[in-house]
Amino acid sequence: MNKILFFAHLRDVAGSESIEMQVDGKTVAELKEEIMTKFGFQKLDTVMTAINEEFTSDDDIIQEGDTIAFIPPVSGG
Amino acid sequence: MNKILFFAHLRDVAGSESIEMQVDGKTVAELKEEIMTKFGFQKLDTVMTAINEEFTSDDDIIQEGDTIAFIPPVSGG
Amino acid sequence: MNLYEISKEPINTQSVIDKVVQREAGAITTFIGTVRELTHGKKTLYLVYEAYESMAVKKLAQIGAEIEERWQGSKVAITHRVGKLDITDIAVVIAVSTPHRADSYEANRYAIERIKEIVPIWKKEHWEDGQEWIGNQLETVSYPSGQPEEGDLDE
Amino acid sequence: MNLYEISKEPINTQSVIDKVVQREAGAITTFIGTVRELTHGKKTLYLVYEAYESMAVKKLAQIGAEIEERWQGSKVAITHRVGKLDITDIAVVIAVSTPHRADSYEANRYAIERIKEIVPIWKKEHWEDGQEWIGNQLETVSYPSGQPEEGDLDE
Repeated sequence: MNKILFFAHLRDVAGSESIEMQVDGKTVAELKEEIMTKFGFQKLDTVMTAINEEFTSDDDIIQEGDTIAFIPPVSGG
Repeated sequence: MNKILFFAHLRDVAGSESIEMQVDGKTVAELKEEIMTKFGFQKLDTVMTAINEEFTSDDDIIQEGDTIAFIPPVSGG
Repeated sequence: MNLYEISKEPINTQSVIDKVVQREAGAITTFIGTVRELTHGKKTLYLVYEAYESMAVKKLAQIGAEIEERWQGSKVAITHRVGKLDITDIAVVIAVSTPHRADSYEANRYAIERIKEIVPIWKKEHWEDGQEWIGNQLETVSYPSGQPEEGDLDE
Repeated sequence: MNLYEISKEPINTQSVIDKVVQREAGAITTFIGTVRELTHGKKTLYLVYEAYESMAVKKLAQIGAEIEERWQGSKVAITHRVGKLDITDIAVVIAVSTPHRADSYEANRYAIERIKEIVPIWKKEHWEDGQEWIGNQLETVSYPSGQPEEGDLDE
């Protein structure tokens, strides 16, 4: 199983902080595609992803147990 | 009468924080010369002067009542 | 003592400074980011900061490690606030100590720029006529590689 | 509230910071100058700072005025310590608030450089084998015009 985390406006749109999904074996890009369809996100071009709290790239493959976070452009500081 | 102030190593050499002298009508350069002789300062090239708490130049003329300060290169901060 | 923190409580600036005091340091700079009332002429009522806390702490620590590698003898501590902040409240405190002062300014500046690049924290502005997560809708920033790159600065 | 002070007592950093808080500011930088143990490999035991106090306060105020003219919306407070200081003691605290962060770093840096040019404060280093007023004996700085000029920086 995998945990998927949403933040900021993505959290508002998804209506949830996190969901559980079985997505191991998929690439990050494939997951993005699936999530966009599922939640009706308009665009994830500007959204970064992290696997287990480390930035990742679109072609990385998700492993069983990984936590994947969708990270909109940050605005801390 | 005029008050003349010494700081840092000049104070150590002069053995005094301040002295009273009648120096009105003299230029700052003339006062420097006189002070060098009087106290045996080796060199006042690097020493700035202030009249009444404002930096001044060597050809300024001292007025009655002015306080003159000899200011070695500063090292605050 | 945690050098890198996400805090739900108001930040005590002095306690962040205290973490970087060292006998070899002649300079400590701090950056205190506060909530400004006006941005582009628009009046902010308050802000809400949200963080991916566990990852944010890791990324703050990464920034500290980058600084300590680049500026020899430096020591870094950073605390970022989350939750609701009013005008003049402190959002972030960065303290950097170094042997010499020039490094201290440069390293501190580097820290705030990096925070704005890689630390998963978001702010939501609340105005009289609405609210918005900053950094999303404008979409002026895009990460084709899926992650920020050297030079992706939010000026 | 005095924005520019010479203090015989230990400086409270927070109280200097508090003086520059403003609703229009998004950034506050502070510079804290501390007594470093080693300078050019030589071990300092303690320092003594001496000031021409009345003039020093005026010159600190002049620096503040220069900054507020050059960096719009900035606010400045500076306190410099005098007397005997031990290792890690605070010699000077400079706080600058500005609407935007880049200005805050630049203005703060300007303040410390100007202090080292025009503010009549001197430090005497005490080592195990002697003591010396800094800024005099080396005589690497000379003021032919009788006063410091633009660009006379003590780096």
